[in-house]
Formats: sequence, C-alpha cells, structure tokens
Amino acid sequence: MNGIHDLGGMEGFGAIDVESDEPTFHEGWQGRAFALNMLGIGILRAYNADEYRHAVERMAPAHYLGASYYERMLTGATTLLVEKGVLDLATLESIAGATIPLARAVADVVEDEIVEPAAASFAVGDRVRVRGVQFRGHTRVPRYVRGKTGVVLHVAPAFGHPDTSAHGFAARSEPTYHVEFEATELWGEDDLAGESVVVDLWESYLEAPQ
Amino acid sequence: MNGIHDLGGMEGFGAIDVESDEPTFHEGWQGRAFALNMLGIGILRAYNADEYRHAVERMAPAHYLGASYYERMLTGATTLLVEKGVLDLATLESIAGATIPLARAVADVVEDEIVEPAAASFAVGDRVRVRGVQFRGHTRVPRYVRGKTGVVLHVAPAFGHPDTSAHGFAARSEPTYHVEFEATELWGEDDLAGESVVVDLWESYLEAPQ
Amino acid sequence: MSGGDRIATPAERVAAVERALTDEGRIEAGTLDGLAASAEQQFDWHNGARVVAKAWTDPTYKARLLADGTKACAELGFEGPQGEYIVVLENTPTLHNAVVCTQCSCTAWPVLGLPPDWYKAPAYRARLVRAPRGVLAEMGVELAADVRVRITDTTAETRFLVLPLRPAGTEDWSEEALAAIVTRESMIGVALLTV
Amino acid sequence: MSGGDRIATPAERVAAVERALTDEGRIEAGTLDGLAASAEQQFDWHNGARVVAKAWTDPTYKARLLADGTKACAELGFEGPQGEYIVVLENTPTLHNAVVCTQCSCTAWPVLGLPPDWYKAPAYRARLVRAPRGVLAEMGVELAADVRVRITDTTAETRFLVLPLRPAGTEDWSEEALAAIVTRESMIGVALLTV
Repeated sequence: MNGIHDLGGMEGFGAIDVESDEPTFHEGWQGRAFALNMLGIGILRAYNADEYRHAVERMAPAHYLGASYYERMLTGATTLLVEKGVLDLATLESIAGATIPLARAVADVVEDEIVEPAAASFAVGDRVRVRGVQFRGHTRVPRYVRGKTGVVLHVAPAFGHPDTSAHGFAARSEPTYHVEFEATELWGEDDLAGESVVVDLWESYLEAPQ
Repeated sequence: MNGIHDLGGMEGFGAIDVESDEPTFHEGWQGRAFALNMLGIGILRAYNADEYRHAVERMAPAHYLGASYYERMLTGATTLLVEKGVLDLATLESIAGATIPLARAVADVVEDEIVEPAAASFAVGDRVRVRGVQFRGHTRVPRYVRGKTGVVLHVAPAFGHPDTSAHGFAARSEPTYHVEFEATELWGEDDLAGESVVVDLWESYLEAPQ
Repeated sequence: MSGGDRIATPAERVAAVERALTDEGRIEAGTLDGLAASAEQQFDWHNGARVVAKAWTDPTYKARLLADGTKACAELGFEGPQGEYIVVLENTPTLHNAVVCTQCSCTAWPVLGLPPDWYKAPAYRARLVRAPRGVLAEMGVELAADVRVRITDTTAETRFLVLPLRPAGTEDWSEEALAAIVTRESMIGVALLTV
Repeated sequence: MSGGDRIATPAERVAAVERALTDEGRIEAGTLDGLAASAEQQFDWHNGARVVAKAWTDPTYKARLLADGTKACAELGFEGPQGEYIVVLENTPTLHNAVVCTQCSCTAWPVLGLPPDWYKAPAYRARLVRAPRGVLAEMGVELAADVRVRITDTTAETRFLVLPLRPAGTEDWSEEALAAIVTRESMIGVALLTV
C-alpha cells in the first residue's frame, strides 16, 4: 500500500533531533509495549512480523504521524490481538475506562493481486528495474524506487515474501537483492552526483530493464 | 516538495463521508478564516495564491493531517502574515493567551533549482512525459505522475508558473496541458483498464517521450 | 513562545488575528464577517445547476459552454475568483468524468460554490485517482463496465465543471424544474441523477 | 465503543492489555516487565562497539566480519532476533555508508541495540535518502566532495552495521580502549569518530 509509513523522500518533517546518551526506554510503558509485541509474535504466536508491520501501516495516517514508535508498536500489537480473537476490544476499553484506538481494517486484497514469483534471477553487477505494479496490501517496495533502475551489489539468502506472509497467502521465499540506485536516478537532480541509495528488494519486485 | 499535501494515490485514509446538504461554513470562525485569506491575497496583497498554497504545504505533516480545511487555510494565512511582517507572532499569542502553531519555514531553495522554461510546445494528441526532476520548493507536479507518459487532451492559456511565483523568483507564464494518463500506466494494475486520470501540467514540467 | 503550552483553538486564532489587524487599523470591525457573508452568497453551487439545466435545454448554449466554459458561465453572471478559466467536462453514455484536487482543494467557486468537506478531506483527495471506478462505485456511482472513467485532477489554474447526463424521463421538463434536480455532487461527478 | 470519548493514554492501553492477558491466564504478572528487562540487556549497542574494535585490531577477524557478518558477530556472542542476517558496510576514505529504515525502523538489535528515537522519527526516515550528503552534513558528518555517500535502506531481512573509519592517532590503542570511543551513531553512519 502507498501508506503513510512509506516516508522515504518526503519533505517537510523539519530537523533531526539526536538525543545524546538516549536510554532504551524513556518510560516504563514503552518497555512493556515492546515486550507485548515480542510476546504476540514469539510466544503467543498470534501473528507474524509481516502482519505486525502491516498493522502499523494501517493506522490512521494522522494517528501514525502523531504517535511515537512505541505507541505505533502498541497500536499494531493491540490491533492484531483483537483481530485474531486473543483479546476483546470492549473488555480492554472497559478496563481502561477510555477509547483504545486501533488500526484500520486490512484492505480486501486477494491472492491473485500478488505478483507471480519472479521468472528471473539476478547476480551481482546486474542492472535491474523495480517493477511498477503496486500492491494494495503489505509490500516492501518503497514508492521512491518504483520504476527506477539500479545495480545489484549483494545477493542475500531467500527470506519469506512479505506480501504473501502478511496476508496469510501461500508461503513462499525468494532471495533479496541489495540494489544500488544513483540519487540522480531517484530524484532527477544533477547535484546529487556521487550519492546513492541501496534498497533491499525481493526478487519478484524486480525485472530486467528493457 | 514531496509534501504531505501531495495525497494522490495514498492509501489508508478510510471511507469518504459525504454530508448531505452541507452548509458553506459549519462554524463562524471558518467563514472568518476564509475571509482572512481573501483579505491577505486580494486586499492587503501581502502574498499571492502560490505562496499561500506553499505555506499550507509547509505545515508540520501531523498538524496538516489533523487539521480541517479551514484550519489549514488559517494556518497558511497566519504564517504568511507573520513572515511578511504584517503581524507579529508574539502579539498574536499574547492576545490569544495560547500558542499559535504556524507552518515550517520555506526551504532554502535558489532560483537555479527551478527547471528552465520548456524548449518544446505540445499540441492536442501529442504524447508527453512528465520530467523526473523534483523541486524542493513549491511545485504542482503530483508525485504520482512523475516519469509517466500520457496524451494531451487540451491546451490551456498561459498562467503564472507556480514554482517561481511561490518563491518570488522572476515571473514567467507558460501554457498548461491537460494530460490524460491511463490508470494502468500510473498504478501498474491491469484491472484498471478503461480508467484514466487527467492532470493539468505547466509546459516546463513536460518533455517529449524518448 | 509567549503563549504558553496550550494550543489556541482555530476560533481563538482567527479572533487574535482579527483583533491585531483591527488594532493596527488594517481592517475595521466586521470586515471578515462581511467578506465571509458575500463569499457565501457569491459562490453558490446552485449557479452551476442553472448552467447545467440551460445546457440540457438549449443546444446552442451547450455548444458555447463546451467550447468556452468561462464565457458561457459569465453569460449567466457566474464569474470571479477561481472561475477565470472554466472547462466543462461532458458526461456521455460511454464516458464518465469526475473531478478532484489532490494537492489542495481547487474548485470552480462561481459555479460549484466553496467545496464541501468530503471534497477537501484526505480520503477523497488520496483515493479517487488510485481507483477511479472502485471509489465511484463506493460513492454510489455504478457504471457499466464499458463506460470509460476519467478523473480530472485540478492541479493548475483550469477549473472544471462536470455536465451530468440528463436523466431519462425529464424530456418535457422546464429549465427551472431541471435546475432543481441537479446536485452539487453530480457536477463534481460523484453522483448520477435520476428522477 | 464502550470507552467513551476520552482516548486512553499509551500507558493506560498497555496496562489494559496486560491486565486482560493476565485475567485470561495468558501471561503472569511481571511477564512484560521481565521481557522488557531482558531485551534491554540483550540488545546493547556496546556489543557493536566491541565488534568494531576487534575488526580494527584483528585483520583476520575483519576479513571474516566483512565476508559473513552474522557469523562473525555470533563469534562474540551477539546474535538473536533482528540479527539473523547481518551485513557489515565498511567505511573507507572514499566511501561513506549510513543506514536507515524508511518503512518502519528495522535495526540490527544484537549489535546496535533497540534503535534510538531520532532513527525512528519521520524526519530521519524521510530525509536521508532524499539528500544523503546534505542530511549527513546537517548531522555533523562533513565529507570531502570526492567521498561517495551510500545510504542503505533496511527494507528486507538483512540488517546492517557500519564499520566506521578508525580515527587517526589511535594506532597503538588497545581493543578495549578503542571499543570505548565507538559510538552508536558512528555504527549507523551519522557520526565520524575522532580522538
């Protein structure tokens, strides 16, 4: 989905504020929110990491931007625990005595919308192009590289394909490629020469350039 | 700029709620906010419409998404009245007894970054491609048509070029073209055949396809 | 900032700006309310309904409207800000038009009025160009599969008015009666007219 | 909703979820705090500093680290979630690497710890890929014009660790002394090390 989470290349966010000697958690609830998500994925096995990422992406955009990382994590985890039937929203709200905002429902995507496994494999040094197809569900192709051409720097082992895994479709694994794009290719500005961005892309996100 | 205002094609915003018999203004302050912007542009002549649009685009993204249209208008107008020296922020906050959020400062763009006036003109029926260059200031090229190819449906008269006008650079005017893009070209999905999007683009945003 | 931690409400912010402008002699008391009231009167979508009804009943007017929307709207007195260059998009049995402004909320004020909230909300601005037929269906515009759907994004200075299909069963209606069934939504392209 | 109009704070939401899971016997009291505490201990960026210092002082370890980051980190006991496939990016006098995750905030937890707030904030995620050299300069990384800048976006399952340049003047330092000057920011690529 072209969601609010897909921030690469967006402008207008202001300065980057680095806090020195930052603690792991600034408040106690943040550690418990982190633990809750570890629990949901790793111990209760109520959902997987791709479903989790997609749940965060499904947050209302204004909520997403206004929330801290751990509030986003908490919202994704709580949404999935409710959607999977582990917890009941009314019970939670009754305990809290207040409304608990969840993420929006999953779009009604069907398995046919997932692009077929790649026909081609690539090697280090190959030029590749990011396919233009846009999946309405979870995907890990950033908007800013769609249709762009780069060069393979590294081939990683096969990992589970997130578009299928996040939606419970038939599991499949594919190698991922670290693809280097010149910044001039991405943003069309000559003064970005000598700068590049490497994006790690599943095989079926790519095609040979024409 | 790739700002939060450039919403075309984004997903995750939920349902479209149409209110029947909607009034022009729902609350009194909305009419006064609208009037303030008319005043700033047309009567005080403190700023122009392109500067106004850019001021709204410069709002912090979370503020932008959380604000209604008239709050966005009010924020843009107030920001420009302060930036142009018509009003003083401290005075306003003293009157209000509370903080008044403004938009972020203009990026430090320079005139050289504006693409040169177009070398080519186009006619109805011509195929044209949207140039890939991305201006960090105000521009009216939506992200979703960058690099895409379409067909000219209509040639409109010359209008002031917003990228220059919004930043006080040397004024210039160019025809705008109503360019029709097939939805399959924009989104890569075959099932969008028979659907298209027309975008109205200044001449220097376009080039002849290779 | 001198305002403390609380964020002023939009109403408080407008009041502060109005007060400061008044204190400095830039405007008089009531200036903003006066401008708002005249905008509310001047920018009225019922004007567009009159344009549509006249085009349905007067073929030569319709030809002028499609050839030069700005001039044909001005013939009826509808002109002014955000109406400097109006193009009319004719719906036909094989082509359905709808209008959006993805970047802000540009609208042909003299004939469509100031835009309604749903038109200005992120959901409409974001979604219509991404799934034209699907979003229209969700809004109640069910089109046959062979009707082409064309969305126009108001990204420059042209302002658009959709000329909806005249509903069947209105063949002998007067221009006034026809104007009364035209809705703002139909002139943006997100509703079909029936009687 | 049964919760009324007020939105629960994040702390209240976690507490409600914890209480409901406890009531249903899914977890015991203290389970979440226990997991948080062990995560805080296990995922520590000082681990990465030890990897870097060892690579600076032991050429054969450095060769193993660049050939198979996962295995070389595990040699020192640094492995686990978000460390299943680690690739080390070596900075050189002519190439500067920095790492981001534009889509969420993926990080090599076993060697970089849980990511800091600035790494997870929209500004860093949005801006670094758009203006690599400019954003790094803004963050204090001033690079000569002939140094190539390469940003790596953590969009799949590989996790990245930057091997920073060893600062001049540390030629005879011990591995322990070197580890103490390595910062988390330098291993993400947004700081240069000096002594």
